[in-house]
Amino acid sequence: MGLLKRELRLLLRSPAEVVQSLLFGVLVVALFPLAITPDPDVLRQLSVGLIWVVTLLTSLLAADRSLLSDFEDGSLEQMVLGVAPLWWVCLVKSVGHWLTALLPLIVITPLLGMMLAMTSETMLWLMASLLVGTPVLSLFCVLGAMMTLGLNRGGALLLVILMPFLVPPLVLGTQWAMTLGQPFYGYLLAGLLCVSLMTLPFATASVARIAVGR
Amino acid sequence: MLRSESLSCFRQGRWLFEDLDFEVQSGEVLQIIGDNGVGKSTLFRILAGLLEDYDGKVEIAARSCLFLGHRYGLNPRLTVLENVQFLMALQGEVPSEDTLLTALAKLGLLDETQQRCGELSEGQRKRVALTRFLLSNAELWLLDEAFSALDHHGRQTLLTLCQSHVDRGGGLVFSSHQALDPLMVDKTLRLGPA
Amino acid sequence: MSFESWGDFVAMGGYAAYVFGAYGLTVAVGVGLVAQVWVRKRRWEQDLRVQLRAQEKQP
Amino acid sequence: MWRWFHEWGSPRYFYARSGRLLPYLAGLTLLLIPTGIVWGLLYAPADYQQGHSYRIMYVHVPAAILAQSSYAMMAAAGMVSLIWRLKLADAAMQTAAPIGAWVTAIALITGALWGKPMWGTYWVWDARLTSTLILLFLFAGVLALRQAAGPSQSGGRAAAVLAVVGLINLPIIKFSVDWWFTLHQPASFSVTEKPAMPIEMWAPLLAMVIGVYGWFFWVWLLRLRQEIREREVRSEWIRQRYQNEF
Repeated sequence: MGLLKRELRLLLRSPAEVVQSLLFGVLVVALFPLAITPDPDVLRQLSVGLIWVVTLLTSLLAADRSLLSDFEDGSLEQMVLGVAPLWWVCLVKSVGHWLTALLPLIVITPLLGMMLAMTSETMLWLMASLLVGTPVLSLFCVLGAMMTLGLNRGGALLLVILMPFLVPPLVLGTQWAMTLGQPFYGYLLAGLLCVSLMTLPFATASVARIAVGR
Repeated sequence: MLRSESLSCFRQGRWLFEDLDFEVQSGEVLQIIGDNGVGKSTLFRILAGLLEDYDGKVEIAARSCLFLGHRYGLNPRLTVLENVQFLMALQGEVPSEDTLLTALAKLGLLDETQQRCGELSEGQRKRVALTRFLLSNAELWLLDEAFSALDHHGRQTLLTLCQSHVDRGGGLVFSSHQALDPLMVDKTLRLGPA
Repeated sequence: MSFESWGDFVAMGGYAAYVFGAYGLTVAVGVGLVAQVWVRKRRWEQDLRVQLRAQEKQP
Repeated sequence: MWRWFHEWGSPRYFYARSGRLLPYLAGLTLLLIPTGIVWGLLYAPADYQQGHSYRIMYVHVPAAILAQSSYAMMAAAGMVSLIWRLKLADAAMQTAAPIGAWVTAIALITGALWGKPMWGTYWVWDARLTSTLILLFLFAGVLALRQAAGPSQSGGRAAAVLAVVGLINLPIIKFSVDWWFTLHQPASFSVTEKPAMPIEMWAPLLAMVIGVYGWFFWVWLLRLRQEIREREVRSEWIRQRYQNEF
């Protein structure tokens, strides 16, 4: 519990990080109309995919932020040596990642949707798909960040490692939103979330032991 | 309490150390000395259970074990009090605020309790990291380079701290560049070329 | 033989570039991976030989 | 059973025993693959629809099958190295990764070369192509992580976790991509429904499939033995082996 409190406290102490991921999202979305076309019909068609991709990139961008600071100041070592189960530590790290990088972006999705001329119905489903799908992104991002912790060129490596794992949530999430909530995709996405929640913290924990040895 | 058998570590294409056999019993102090880069820190990380790439055996028969390495585990954005509270919680102990403040006072940190750890000097941060040694009742202490970066007063405090820990029957392993205060040392392990 | 002549075979019904490209690439990689291990082994053996020789020279 | 496992897990025993397998694997490979190639290129009848371009199948299909199973084998080795901490399994995983990546790349490229005359384009975002591409990325991830983590055994364990998580994720990727594809494309594009092949057509394919498996195990074993030699260079048995030779 202390872990969660610390994570939240750190989150409140660093509004800059939240602002950074928000800014990134808004700016990238603003670039698309400029790059493709201002035509609202085209933008509407692309909007769900674009916002999902931007969310995914934001998630990657913030993947190793909090872990890296814990690794460098030695907190991670103490967490590995501590009495709290390591999978719980990793789960809390994923929650922290989701709260700092992804939740703010989900909150401003209506704004992004307006920029891309989305209909309000699609927007609701998009937000639902982001809410269910992005925790999966966070879980995988923390796993990848843990794997590359302390390695040279960790950033590029992180991208290569994570890309295949981010495809299923992306595909299922966008399909769910674009079919306006066809339950089939919703169930799959929720199932994916459950499976990831139950397995990935353990995988991350096993890698954490290796990471502190570097 | 702590025993190693033919402990060897091969890193970056060379043997850091080979076939170390040592033992620390309850109430004993083991000093590890050696120059920079002879593998003192690596040895400590192996003993603490942070490194798994080694040959040989390490047996720890202590109820709990505290480790202080080069990285103190203090988040620069949290205050001194919050950091100590968190580190104690990681050891499964929740001391009252009163106890915490008394401990911090002993280490001369009473004025800094509400400061962020990022704003402190190296020596101050080391003292913050040592606070948990004062508060915890772990049986085995592993102190890597604990005496460096401390002023005279800090050193004395740490020495008395160690002494009382040993008197209570705890085990202690510490390292330094040169031999230090031979008074309380029971055994010495010299690493690197003799 | 499902071709009338060697010329027919080389032309591959107009798909020569694709078919021979695919086969050529596959064979190249197949042979290349074996060759790579072989080269690596030879180099390593030479290194080791020098090392062992040097050890013998030592009193 | 346990003793058997233990014996084969020791690099020395494995090295001594596995050497005997090499000639058989090499023989199988060198017999079946040339046979398959000549048969497939020269003797198999032309397809009534695709003409001679279908002959790419004889390299593409074996590569595609091998790509999948080589990932499974690599991940299995990773799992063994995670559970029993066998150095040999770590070496096996590390050596299987580049071979598997090359095989996947070949499957993709030959697929593209087949696609051009068939569909008029090198690449379509077809479910199979997409999932094979993702498989290549998975291989690339394992390879890159293994390289970056250095030669230590714990570095191998991080890559092993990645390989195992990837193995669990593989069906999920395949499934989600399949559904994504059916939503986007009319089924007329599909190559999944193949007309029944006459025996003259599938016999060379069978030879090739068995041949590439032989090739894979051959190269894998060659690489693994070299890896063992390099890792164990400090140990006595390998030096003695070579002291007598030089």
